[in-house]
Amino acid sequence: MDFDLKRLGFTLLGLLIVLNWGMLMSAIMRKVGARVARRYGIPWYQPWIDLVKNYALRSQITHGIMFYLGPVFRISGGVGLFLFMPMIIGSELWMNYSFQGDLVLLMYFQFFGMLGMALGAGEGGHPNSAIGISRGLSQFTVIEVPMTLAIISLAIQYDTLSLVDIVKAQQGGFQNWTVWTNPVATIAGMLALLGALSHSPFNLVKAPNEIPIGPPTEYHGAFLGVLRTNAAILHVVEAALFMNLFFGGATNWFEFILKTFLIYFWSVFVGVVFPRFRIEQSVAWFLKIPLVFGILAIILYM
Amino acid sequence: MEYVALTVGFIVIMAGLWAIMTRKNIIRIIIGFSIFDTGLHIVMVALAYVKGRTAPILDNTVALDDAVNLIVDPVPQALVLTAIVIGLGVTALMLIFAMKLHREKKTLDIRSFKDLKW
Amino acid sequence: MSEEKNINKFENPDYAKREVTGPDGEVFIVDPIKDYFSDERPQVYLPNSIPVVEKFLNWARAESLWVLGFGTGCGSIEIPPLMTPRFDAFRFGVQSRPTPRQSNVFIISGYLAVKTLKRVIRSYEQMPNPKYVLALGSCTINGGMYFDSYNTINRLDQYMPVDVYVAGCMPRPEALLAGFNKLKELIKDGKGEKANEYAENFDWYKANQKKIIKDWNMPDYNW
Amino acid sequence: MKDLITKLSKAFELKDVVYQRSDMTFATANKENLISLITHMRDNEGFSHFVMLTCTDWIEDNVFQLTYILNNPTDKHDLAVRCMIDREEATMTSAHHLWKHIATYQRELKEMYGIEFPGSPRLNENFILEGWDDIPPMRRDFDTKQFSADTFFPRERPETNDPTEYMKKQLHPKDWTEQKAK
Amino acid sequence: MISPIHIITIGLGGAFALGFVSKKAKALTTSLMLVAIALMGTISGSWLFELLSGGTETMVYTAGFKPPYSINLLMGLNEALLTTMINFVGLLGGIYLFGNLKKAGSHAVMVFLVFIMGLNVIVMTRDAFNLFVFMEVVSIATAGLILLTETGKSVQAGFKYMMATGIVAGIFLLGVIFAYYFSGSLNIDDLAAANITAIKGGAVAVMMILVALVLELKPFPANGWALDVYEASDPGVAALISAASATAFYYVLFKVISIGNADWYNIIAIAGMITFVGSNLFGVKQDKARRLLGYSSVGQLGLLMAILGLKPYLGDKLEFIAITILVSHYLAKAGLFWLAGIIEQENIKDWAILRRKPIFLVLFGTFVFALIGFPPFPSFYGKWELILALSSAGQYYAIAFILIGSFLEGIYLFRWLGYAIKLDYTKLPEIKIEWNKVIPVAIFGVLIYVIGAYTGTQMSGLDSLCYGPLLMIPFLYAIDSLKVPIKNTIAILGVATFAARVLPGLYETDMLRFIFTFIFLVGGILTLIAGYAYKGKREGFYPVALLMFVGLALIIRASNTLEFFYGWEIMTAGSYFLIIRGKKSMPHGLSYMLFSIAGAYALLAGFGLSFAETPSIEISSLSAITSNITIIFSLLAIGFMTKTASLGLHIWLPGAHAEAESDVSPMVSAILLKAGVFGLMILMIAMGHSPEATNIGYVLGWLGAITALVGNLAAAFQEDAKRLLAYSSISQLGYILFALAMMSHLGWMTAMVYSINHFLYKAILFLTIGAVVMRVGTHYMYKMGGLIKNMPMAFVAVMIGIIALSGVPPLSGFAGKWLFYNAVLDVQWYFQGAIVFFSGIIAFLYLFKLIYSVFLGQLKDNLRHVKDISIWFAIPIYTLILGIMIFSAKPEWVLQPLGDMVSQWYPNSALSWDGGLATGPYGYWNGTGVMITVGIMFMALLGWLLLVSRKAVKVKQFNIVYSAEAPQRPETTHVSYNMFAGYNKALGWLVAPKITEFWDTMTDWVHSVAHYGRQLYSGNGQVYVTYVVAYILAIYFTMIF
Repeated sequence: MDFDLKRLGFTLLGLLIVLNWGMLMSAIMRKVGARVARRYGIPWYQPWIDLVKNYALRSQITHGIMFYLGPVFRISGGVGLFLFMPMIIGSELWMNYSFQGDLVLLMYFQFFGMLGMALGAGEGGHPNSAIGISRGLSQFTVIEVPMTLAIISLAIQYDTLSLVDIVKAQQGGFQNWTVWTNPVATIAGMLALLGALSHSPFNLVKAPNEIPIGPPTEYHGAFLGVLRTNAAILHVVEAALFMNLFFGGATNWFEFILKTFLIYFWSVFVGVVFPRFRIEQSVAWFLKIPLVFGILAIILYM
Repeated sequence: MEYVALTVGFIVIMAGLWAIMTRKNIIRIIIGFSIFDTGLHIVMVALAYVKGRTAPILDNTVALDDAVNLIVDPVPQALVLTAIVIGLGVTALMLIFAMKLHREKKTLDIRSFKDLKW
Repeated sequence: MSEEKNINKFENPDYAKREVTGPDGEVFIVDPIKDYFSDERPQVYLPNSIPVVEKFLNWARAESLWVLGFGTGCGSIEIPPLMTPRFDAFRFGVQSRPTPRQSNVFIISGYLAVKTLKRVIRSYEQMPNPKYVLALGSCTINGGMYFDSYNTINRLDQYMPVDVYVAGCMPRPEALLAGFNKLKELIKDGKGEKANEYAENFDWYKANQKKIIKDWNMPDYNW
Repeated sequence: MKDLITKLSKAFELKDVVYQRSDMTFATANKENLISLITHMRDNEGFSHFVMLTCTDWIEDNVFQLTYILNNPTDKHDLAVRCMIDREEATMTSAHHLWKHIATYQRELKEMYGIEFPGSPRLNENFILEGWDDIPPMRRDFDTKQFSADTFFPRERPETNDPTEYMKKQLHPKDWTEQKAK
Repeated sequence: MISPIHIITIGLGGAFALGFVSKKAKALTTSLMLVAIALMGTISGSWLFELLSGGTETMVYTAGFKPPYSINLLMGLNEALLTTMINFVGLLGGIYLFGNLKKAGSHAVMVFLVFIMGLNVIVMTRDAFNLFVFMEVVSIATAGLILLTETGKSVQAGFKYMMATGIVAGIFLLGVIFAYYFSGSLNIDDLAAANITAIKGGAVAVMMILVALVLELKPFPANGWALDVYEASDPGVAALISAASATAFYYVLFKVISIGNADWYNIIAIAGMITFVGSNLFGVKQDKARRLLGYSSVGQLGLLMAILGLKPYLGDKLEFIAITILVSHYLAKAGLFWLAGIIEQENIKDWAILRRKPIFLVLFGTFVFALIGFPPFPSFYGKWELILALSSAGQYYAIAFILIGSFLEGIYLFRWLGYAIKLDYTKLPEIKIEWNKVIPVAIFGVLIYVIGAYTGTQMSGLDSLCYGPLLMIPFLYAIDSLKVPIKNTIAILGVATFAARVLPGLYETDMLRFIFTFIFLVGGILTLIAGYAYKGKREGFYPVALLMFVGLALIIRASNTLEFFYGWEIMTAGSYFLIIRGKKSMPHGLSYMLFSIAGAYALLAGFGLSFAETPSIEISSLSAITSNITIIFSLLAIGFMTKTASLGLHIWLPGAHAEAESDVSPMVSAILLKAGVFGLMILMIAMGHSPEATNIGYVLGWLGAITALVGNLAAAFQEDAKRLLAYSSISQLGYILFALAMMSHLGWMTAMVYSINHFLYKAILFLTIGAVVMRVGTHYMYKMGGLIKNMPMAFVAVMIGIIALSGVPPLSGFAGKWLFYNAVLDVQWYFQGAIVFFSGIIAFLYLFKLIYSVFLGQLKDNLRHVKDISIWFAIPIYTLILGIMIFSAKPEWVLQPLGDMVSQWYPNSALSWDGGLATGPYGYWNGTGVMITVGIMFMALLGWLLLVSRKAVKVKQFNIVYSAEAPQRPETTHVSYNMFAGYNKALGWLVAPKITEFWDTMTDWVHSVAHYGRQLYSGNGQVYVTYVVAYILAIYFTMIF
């Protein structure tokens, strides 16, 4: 029990770090975007202000019980992903609860949040929410194909599905990172990441000018605050997943922050260059180039 | 010579069959059947014929104790009688059918009775 | 011909009471206005009782102004430049949101036809408390050049509380930025309580609104 | 074109023919002949395109002038047919069966001038105004300023200035006083 | 004993005597005739009794001399049986025709009596010429009887009949006379002994005799005249011709064939098979009821002929097979013709009239199933023995022909049955009930069951349990007029009693059977509970539902392939009736039945082949097979895969499941499909270890993967909620097939977990959606919406169901996914695995659509007042949810025993347990831990959100931001129709209904062939004669070469 409390404490601390890093990261990304456009951009603390503002709104409405449960599912998905993800390699306590499940659990836990969000947004009764979700789900199905193939390739390579073991196998110098030992799978995975983080050209879920921000159309105030909290956590955790899979994990928080930032930056970088796809284009794209890399990754290691 | 009757019988059978299969008038078809039957009867009798023997009628010309060797085989002849009777019955019945068919469509052309098909 | 029938101009047929047969044969009346819309009145939400907290929250509200992207009149053309490098309203925590649920600031950008007013009221009421109105241009102040038009309102503050007026026809983006800063000051001073004012004087505002919007066809308060 | 007008004048009793431009002709028909005239123009004279229908309120003569503008795309010629109808009993035969989009013009005229077009589709539905219950706003006997004053809580207007003068006074007070003195 | 000669004396004497009775006393005449037939029947019956109880057969010499000098009659067991049958059907047929005969007068009565007497003689006589005479007598009498109802058509048919039989008789006579010429005797036994085929001309004589007899049995294509007779004559007469004449003539061929040599068996077998296939093929296109029966009769005779021709391969089984099939045909066909006479409807679509008197429908169904050869009817056993014997003899072509012919027969018979069950009958007239017509049908209907049961007792290897539970069915029919609650209670008690008898102890002895019994029986009880929600009587539901459950239970309990097949067919029959009960189920019921029959025949062939390999029908002996494994394994797998609806064989499923009633859908989806899974497992346990099976397994794996993908993709594009779930079932069964095909420890664990899970969540989903459909009255999701407000119970159930189905942790579906990954990596099926995984994600599309379109979004006007789902549905649903929750919280409770069980066949390689922590070869997973972690986290976050948004105002459905407008109507604000349009654009081509098109094309071909083929029967009597002659010539030339 004593041990458990300690672990819980460290996990919550890690969550706090990840949350704040996530917010800072999104601010930096926006700042970068602004500087590219020769603007001054938002203050670096803007995400926190927005979060406080959202929680501080006085009046709120609810459409029903699922309207509550939706954001809770969503943030549970993000936090759960964090809980089952090893953060810092070499530290037993920063491994969170990754001893309870392997990579398969992580992959399926992503759906937990999605499903909840879909239900909550559905309860709102707004047509745009449903359209956004249908787009999101459609795109998600195909994102997962190259992702799965990459993970299978890694599982063959390292002969395990345990994320901890995969990371441990990459220790001892950057030449051991998967990105060098299995570049094809890395390409497939990193292309899938573009979709998973839904930046342009794959941002058709929220598609601000088409279906005003899609699923969260009806969300506001504290509900929106919860969703934004989740977004901050989720982006870091997703990046951390890819870091663990392909870039040798992190042995300290500095390495963690640097690597997650660069991985996240990759999707932002692509996003500022390309315009948005339509849904059928996006689906077809994922089933072309990333799929080929995914298949190649398996064939090479079969 | 002994095969003349047989040959004739088969020719008659064939003639009957030809009539049955090619004539379109129902009465002619029935006549074809009669001819066919007749041919059959001829064949039957012809088969029973043994050269040099006489009809299987036990009268003065045939000695009773040697009859087995003097007369031809009597069984087919008996059969022929039966067959003739049956043939008669069949022909009669067919004629009745022909009559009823004519009553129905005022024609005896076999091709016009095709209500039942497929 | 059904077209010949004299339709009541003020009633939306889709919101008229209708008789409906349920799947089990039960016949009942559906009154859309009552059944499909909440009929609760707006509430007054008191500020946080601890002054320091409220001050902090007001600061956060002031620094995070989310603008509803709803252009009501010609002034809406002045809003997009705000986000360009030249004016860069992001510096001040100003962002645009596509849905009233997530917005705090409503920019009434110019003249308001009666018809538009109806939509504006609906959107305004859908915004969460606290909410602020920034009225743009002389049309919202006294009708401007449309003062004698039969379908353009003269004074916005008769229909909804206005926090800041930005005068001009049209005011340039700089003026708008000044308006934002003025609004920030107001909020930080704890004077951004116009949403509560609206709730307190709800009947007066409603009477004014209903005076000119003849085909009301919506609940008294749009949540 | 003149030949055509001459020919039509007899049959349809056209008056006040004005050859406005080389490709545009105005003429006035009476209410009874108008529909048969434009039907004839459409079917026989090649005026296959209906440009617009509009109305003018001649309150002094107590009439509404309806103007039907037709276009002949082959000859590139417009014909505008005027028709005077009584203001008090503002009713006109509907022409929506000739061109579908006439119904929309007629809805507009009904809303803005109160002219009836019996049989025109969706005539009584809202067109632009929502919930208008006063006299139609485009009629000249409708006092829009008074209406605005009664309805829209007008703000008391401060005294107005000529902008040129005012700016001169503000920017160059000396010059302005000199000028004023003159 | 009374000498059999008296049958003739009574017949002839009676006919003469009737002439003396006053012509006016028509009723008396007819009654006397019936008395005479009854007397004849008594004599033959007493002989049958005598011979069965050990008496000796007797030979009657008519003139006192021995042959060849006189005619002799034999009364042996066969003769006694057949004459009894003939006299019996004669008596009942006479009763049936009482009215017609009375009207027609004493001549007709005499003809009738002579007809029956003639048939008796034909059976008994051992003299070839006597045979000829009585064949002519019967022929003339038949022609006379055809005239009993004198219509234009019957006269034409009669004349064609006369023409054809005239030629045939002539040929026969010619043959007889030549045979006599060569052998010197007319006695059949003497002829056989004389071996005249050895003589050059003798062979022709034999040819003529046999070909004439074959022609009397109406071989295809020289049988147009027979079809006309069946169609045009009075149904009572047609019944006699089909039942009595055919029986007699078949026996004639049976006894005369001994004069031919061995070649003749082949010729007759081939002629029979061609007839069987050909006439059943042409029957497919037929829509006139009696002509259709004619096709069927001719087909059945062909089958019998083929059986006779296959005598050299059948050995001592011949008589059993021939008699069972003959008896089935005799009873069923007479019954069907009589029914046709009672209801007087020519078009088979008008047979819906049967529903005016449901007992007729029951009889009709009985006869149809008996004809096809379903248990417990005699023909089932006949076909079983036939296939077994044939495959032992290596006659694979014969098996193929017979099964194809049977299948073709199934097409039209079940289409017909479907019409009768489903089409509208309200516009049809009332049925005129004449008791003298009903009683014979009823007697035959009962007899067919009695004889079937009796035949069953004669079979070795059939446990008495196999027909014991079937007694429940008639009992339930008897109480069919009671209200639902009573019958439902009885049905549940019945299943529960059976479960209580079977389940205890099974867990320890046989885990696999325990699991499936549990799914079948406990699932059955749960779905039956939902039946309480129905009001009224629900006629006909309970017997068929129980029939299916009995069948399922029998499959589980089967220790040999006969029992298994028996249960399989019972289950098929029951489920067919269950499925066809749905409102628009007629075509789906038919396609289900046809795929089932085809699958069953594949099984039959497979079992037959396996029997040939190891002369044993024990299921355990399947593993002893060493050769032909590929073909046997494939046949059996295909048979089972029709039930699991694998891709290509799936097209029956969506319609059948979607249109079925609310509580039937879960029965057929969650429960019935598992029968196929069970079959596959049995098969793989027995035969899966051979290398050939492993190769097939590889193919099956790909098939399963593609099935999963296509099923899920198709489900995403459905608008009908139940159809969506049906496609989902297809894909889930695809997973199971995939997992089974891996044939490894982890693969089978996965399959078992999927089976259990699929049972749980698909039952939940189908029950809930079914209950919702009952409330809202539509299947279409876009007509629902926002029901969460009215139906919170249903919503929670569906939500848990979809979370479990999608495999999202922490619910039990994840157990399957986790095992699946490890299994895939273990057997290195990476690409197949990726496809399955992809399809698993596609599941989210349709699951979201399901829950969103039905429960979220906008509530419609007309659904504002609907109530929550019936409590009777909620009870089983929540029981199942409890099951899911337990499984999720403590997966090791289920998985560990499963692992032990699977280790019997596939040793555990790497999966180990440490409390709740499972460690596989690749990964690890702690179900309980995850559940607790997620639970605590979820509750904490929910608490936080509730705290910060405690003041939220509850608003109504139109209080949404709508671009500053307000929604106008719920219908226009609800996004549901064609929800995944973009996805459809991108990937819709994958689910273009190619397979449905393929089967449609096949169907079209069959119909086109039937359409053009049957134009052979031009209707011209002369053409028919030409066919007869051509047939003779063809056989003749075959003989020469």
